Amino acid sequence: MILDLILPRRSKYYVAAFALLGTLFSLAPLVVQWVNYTNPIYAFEDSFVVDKFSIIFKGLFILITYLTFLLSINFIESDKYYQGEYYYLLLSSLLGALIVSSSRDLLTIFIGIELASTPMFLLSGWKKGDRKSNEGAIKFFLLGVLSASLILYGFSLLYGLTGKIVFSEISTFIINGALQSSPVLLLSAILVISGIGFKISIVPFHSWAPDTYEGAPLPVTAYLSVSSKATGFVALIILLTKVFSSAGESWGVILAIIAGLTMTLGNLVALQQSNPVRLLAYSSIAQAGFILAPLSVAGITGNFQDGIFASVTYLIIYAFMNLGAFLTVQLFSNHAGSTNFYEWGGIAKKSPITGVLTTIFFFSLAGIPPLGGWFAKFVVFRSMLSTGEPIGLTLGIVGAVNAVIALVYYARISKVIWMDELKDVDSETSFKFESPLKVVGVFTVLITFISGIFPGIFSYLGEVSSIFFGN
Amino acid sequence: MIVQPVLVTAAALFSLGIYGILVRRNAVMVLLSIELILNAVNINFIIFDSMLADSLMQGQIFTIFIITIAAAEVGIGLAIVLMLFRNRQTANINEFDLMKW
Amino acid sequence: MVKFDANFLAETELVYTDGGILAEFSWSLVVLPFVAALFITFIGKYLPYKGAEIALGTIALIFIYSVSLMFIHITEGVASEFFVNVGSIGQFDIEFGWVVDGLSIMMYFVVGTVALLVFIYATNYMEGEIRYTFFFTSLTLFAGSMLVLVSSPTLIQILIGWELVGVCSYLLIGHYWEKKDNSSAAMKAFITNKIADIGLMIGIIILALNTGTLRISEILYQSTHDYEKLSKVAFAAAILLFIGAMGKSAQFPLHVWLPDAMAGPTPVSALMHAATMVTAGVYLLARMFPFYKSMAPEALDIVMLFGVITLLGAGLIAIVQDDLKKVLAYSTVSQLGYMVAAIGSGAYTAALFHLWTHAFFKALLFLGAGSVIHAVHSNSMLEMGGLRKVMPKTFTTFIIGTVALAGLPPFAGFFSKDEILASFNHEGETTFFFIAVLGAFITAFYMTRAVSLTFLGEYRGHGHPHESHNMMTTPLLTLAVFAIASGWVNIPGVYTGFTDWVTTRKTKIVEYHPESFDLFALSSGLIAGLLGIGLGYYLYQLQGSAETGDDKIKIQPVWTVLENKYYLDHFYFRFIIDPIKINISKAVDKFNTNVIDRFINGVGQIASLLGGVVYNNLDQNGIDRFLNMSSSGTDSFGGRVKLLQTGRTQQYLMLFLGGVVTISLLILFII
Amino acid sequence: MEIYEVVTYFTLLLLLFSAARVVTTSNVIHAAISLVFTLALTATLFLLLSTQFVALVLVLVYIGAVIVLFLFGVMITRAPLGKNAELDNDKNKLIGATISGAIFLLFSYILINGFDGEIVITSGSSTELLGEILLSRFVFPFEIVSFVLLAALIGGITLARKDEALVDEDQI
Repeated sequence: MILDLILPRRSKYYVAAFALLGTLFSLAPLVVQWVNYTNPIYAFEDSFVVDKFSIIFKGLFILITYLTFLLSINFIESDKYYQGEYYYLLLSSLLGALIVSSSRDLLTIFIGIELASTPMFLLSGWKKGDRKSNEGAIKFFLLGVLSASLILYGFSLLYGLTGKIVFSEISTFIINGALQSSPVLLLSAILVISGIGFKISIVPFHSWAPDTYEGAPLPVTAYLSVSSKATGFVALIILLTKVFSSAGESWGVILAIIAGLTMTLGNLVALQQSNPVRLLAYSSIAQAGFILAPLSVAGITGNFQDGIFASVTYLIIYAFMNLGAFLTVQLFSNHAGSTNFYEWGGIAKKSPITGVLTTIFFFSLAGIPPLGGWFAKFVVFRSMLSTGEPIGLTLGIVGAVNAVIALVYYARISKVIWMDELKDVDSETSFKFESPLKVVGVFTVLITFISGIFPGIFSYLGEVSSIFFGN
Repeated sequence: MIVQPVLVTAAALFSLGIYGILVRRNAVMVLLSIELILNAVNINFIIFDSMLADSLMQGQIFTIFIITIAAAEVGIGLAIVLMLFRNRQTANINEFDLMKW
Repeated sequence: MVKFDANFLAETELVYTDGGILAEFSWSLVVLPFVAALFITFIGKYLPYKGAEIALGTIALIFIYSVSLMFIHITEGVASEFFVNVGSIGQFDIEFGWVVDGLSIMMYFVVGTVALLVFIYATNYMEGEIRYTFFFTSLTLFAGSMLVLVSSPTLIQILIGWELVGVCSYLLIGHYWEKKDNSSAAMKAFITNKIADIGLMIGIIILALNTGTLRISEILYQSTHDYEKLSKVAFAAAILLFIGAMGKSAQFPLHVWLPDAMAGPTPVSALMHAATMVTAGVYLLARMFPFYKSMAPEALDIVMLFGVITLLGAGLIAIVQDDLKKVLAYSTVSQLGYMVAAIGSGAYTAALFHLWTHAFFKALLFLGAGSVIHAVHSNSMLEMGGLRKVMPKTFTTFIIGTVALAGLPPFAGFFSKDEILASFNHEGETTFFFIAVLGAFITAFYMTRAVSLTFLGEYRGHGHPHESHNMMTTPLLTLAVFAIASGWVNIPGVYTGFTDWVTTRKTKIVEYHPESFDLFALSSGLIAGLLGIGLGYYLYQLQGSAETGDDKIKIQPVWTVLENKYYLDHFYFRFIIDPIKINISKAVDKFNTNVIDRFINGVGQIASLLGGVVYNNLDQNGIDRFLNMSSSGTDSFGGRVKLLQTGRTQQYLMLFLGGVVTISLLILFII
Repeated sequence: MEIYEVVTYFTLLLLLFSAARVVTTSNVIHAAISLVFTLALTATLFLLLSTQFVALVLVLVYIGAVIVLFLFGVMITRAPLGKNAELDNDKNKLIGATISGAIFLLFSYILINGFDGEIVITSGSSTELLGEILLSRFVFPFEIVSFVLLAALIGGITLARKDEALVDEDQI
């Protein structure tokens, strides 16, 4: 059972190929777990659990890390960075993410979050000579430590209130003691939301994201915006539903406001960006708002199953399409040597395949069918509107406006790469599209399409989230 | 004795730490302030542990973990500061504003 | 206004055949174009005709298939639907599928026919243009997306088709993307449509949530059986769906994208404005018609209002356009207004009938315009004239199209427009009836103007125009036949096959249908049309030649009007206080011959003036500026918001902690 | 228990005072030394609450290692020693004070209203029991923490290492 957690340790051998293999192999126990799955298995007095929810997310994390490795190979080799350390840190972060998805007590989840984020502080500064990278790292680090201490303070209040640290016991205690509206509980919920809000970069805890994304090495940025964010969301989902579920009405409203703000601010600022990485950073802030929205509505109505389903579906689809978007941005910026995408005019003609990929991923992010992002948006809108609550409806309208705003900048970038005039036509530099990157491209495109055309594969998630909330 | 005074002291420590990270210019000083915050959390956990007379001693265990992780964070923080300092000859965090907007 | 008529639906326990194997395999209609597009993309470039042959073959197959479907539909009557389950979210099954009934078969036929002819035309028209192969890929995809839309038995598939059509139109409008205008036009179309799409999406979700299904037939069944839950949200859902339809069918105020969309190649305009894309909105309203009729009759009133505004407003604008394609574009908007208004008035068949005839003659007019543009290498009518001599085939067919659009018997437009007028009259919508008649007058007027400027008089352009290639004229001639004959399938009292076709659905739609011609409507429509043509002919032809008799000054009235327009553009609209007065007095000064002359000229001036006012203030300036302003507004707001991002770590920390404090205060003391 | 309470309150006061010194003094070294005092007082407090092991860990890890690390960091970054007015960002002082004041008021309001328990002093050594629990019930997090430390170690060394080959050309 814990095999999948132990496997990444092999990376101590510091070999990229081995890391890749190790990551892939670690999928095997997951498959076995999935096939043999009957009931959730608990360990360490209910503080660690293997259920379908955690298996799905473990699969997602492992896949993302695998793809990030593929993205990294060329990057690491080309710059002669510390390969072994790099892979070790990424794997540690993966291990943290895996622990988060299974943990069911305060201590384990905290250590999981820390293990997931600590290596990222280091990795974001991995371009040692680059001052932007350094700067991104210090910002990320300071805010990260602050957020960790907020989470801790929140946990300490929870512990003080209930004397328990296992989620199920805490929530039973809260319900038995009728502590739902206790200010202490609410304060601890706020602190925890703020702390995790940093990881998922929601307004107003988002400010590190664009700077760090811009500074960090691109594969790390991709990992940050996908896996790290997903880890944060998993932690948030677990904590909100397992611990704070009874105080849902209070945090629901706040989260709804935050979600609306996050979408709007992310999109509006993204309109202004000329650096594709910063654009993606703001866009991923806006997307976080979309992921958060169903969760907040679920908090208000108490229909967690629906909300979690929508959030999780969006999260998974988002993970792959965003990874793909980073892939294409990496390709183009390597080629163009410029971080201003307005200077990328007509670059798609150099490599039409990459151009098509870019268009696919950005359109998918904008929510155009039959790409996956469309289905994700559909599910989210459905869950926002299904309640009939005024907040859900308002959020739906805000989301609708934002979907249109977002289209402007997503379409702009694909317009620029295809339709604007080709700069320095005679430059002979050939377009590099290494094969590991091709694997990433193919994989993410496939998922983007499949999830859009056969959204049925996500119906399992509905079942899963119901099981998740049932126990 | 009652718990409130200790809790309030912890909260004061927390706030002082926050004041520190907002006001201090030197990155190392900011790290010091963060230690204050973490210390406040530690006091909280221990005081709750005592208050509840927790037979599992979960508060104490939590504290031990926090201390461990805080040590790790300090190491990382100093490494990053060192790196920054090497590249820019300053540890003043307000001068780190290459990236904005 | 619209009375609720409980008997407009007749429950039928599928008295129709299920269409047999032909219907069962109709999915191929949808799948074929996508497969073909793949082939064109990957192997098209290596084929002798660069992929055009695959596109043509595919569309020909679709055409044949739709003809055979039409055939068995006419003989047996088909109404069936098929579903493929691809998964579920919550309690909803997500199903794709295909529906084969009168409405969809009619649409298959229209799309198949028009697309086939446009494709044939395009092979020649686009010859030697850049991205020839890619053009056919997107054109095939465009037709395919439209088929996805019209074949859809579930709302979710409609949504997918809807967005796909939008994406393809983006590709096609921006085809000559090297010009900045074109790519911005494409963006404009894309974004305007997206705004509407979101409305549609929310409407669909509301419907689905309150009916528990995404199947259209289920929703329609529930809406005619007075489901309590549905009736509460029916109005909102109906309006949201209509917002979606407004975007695609270019209804005021979301019509702004359509005239700009003229930037695309002409075959695209023809396809887009005749058979695909713009008909999608009308199709959606027709598909959901029982729902509107029984659940949200108030929404129908709104639909009708917008339709009428659109038909009049766009018609007026068409008068002052110098760009031949823009005249046609605004005319399309205006005709779509007719269709939407007809649906709004409850005249289901009439709307679809107009869609049907309009598809043929508008495609004809666009292709004709394309032929002209191809010959003179300019869009502007000022650089045309006298083309009847050099382009006889184009001229003849264009005239046929014009007359069909103006609504003279026995051409197609006459019957369909008459049916719309008749149903307005029947419903007692007197005001709207007269507006529609006025619209018919305007239609005839601007089309006559266009014909005069383009084909009559003397050639004013450069170069040497010549008749187009047979590959281009053959589709014109074929469409001309349709433009004449397509109206004959629904002549009150003689043959009403069309009504049977489109009302044959899973729940048969029974509605008012005139047994014989409504003489009042007929005569007013006809008179309006004749008057319009007469006035146009008088102003643009007779007067010019009568006064001078000189070839060079034959175009004098044209210049006069245009001069006035120029004047209006640059002067009047800045000092809009008394434009009408000055303009009329100027007109009087110029034409002080006799009273009738003065009167006629006055009417002409006022009409074009009004058109100019609407065009310059409402359409181009008002709405455009609003759109631009809102986008620049968001831009500047975004610009200000981004200043939060100062790059200073401590300010980030402050923001962070400030956020925590604010949230805590909010949650603990306010909520 | 009179003496006990007096001692505790006195510790708390001292704690507050030295913590305030940490963030207000204009001397880098003084700040670090004040932090040592703060931590030592915290350890005293823990001892008073009879959680000896935690107090021990605090003293060993923090005062023994972390503070040395800090001083090391101060030296290496050549932070201006001695009195230095430049240490604070004066523009931020007001906002900083407002925010931290607000947080303090908010927290203490909630804490005072939320908790009114008595401190229970469990007499006798609990260290043995603590170790037992740590290695049975909490063995999993215990293992995982080693990964965090290892990651910090590896990453820290990598980043802090001087590496000429990797230095960018464009830096001043």
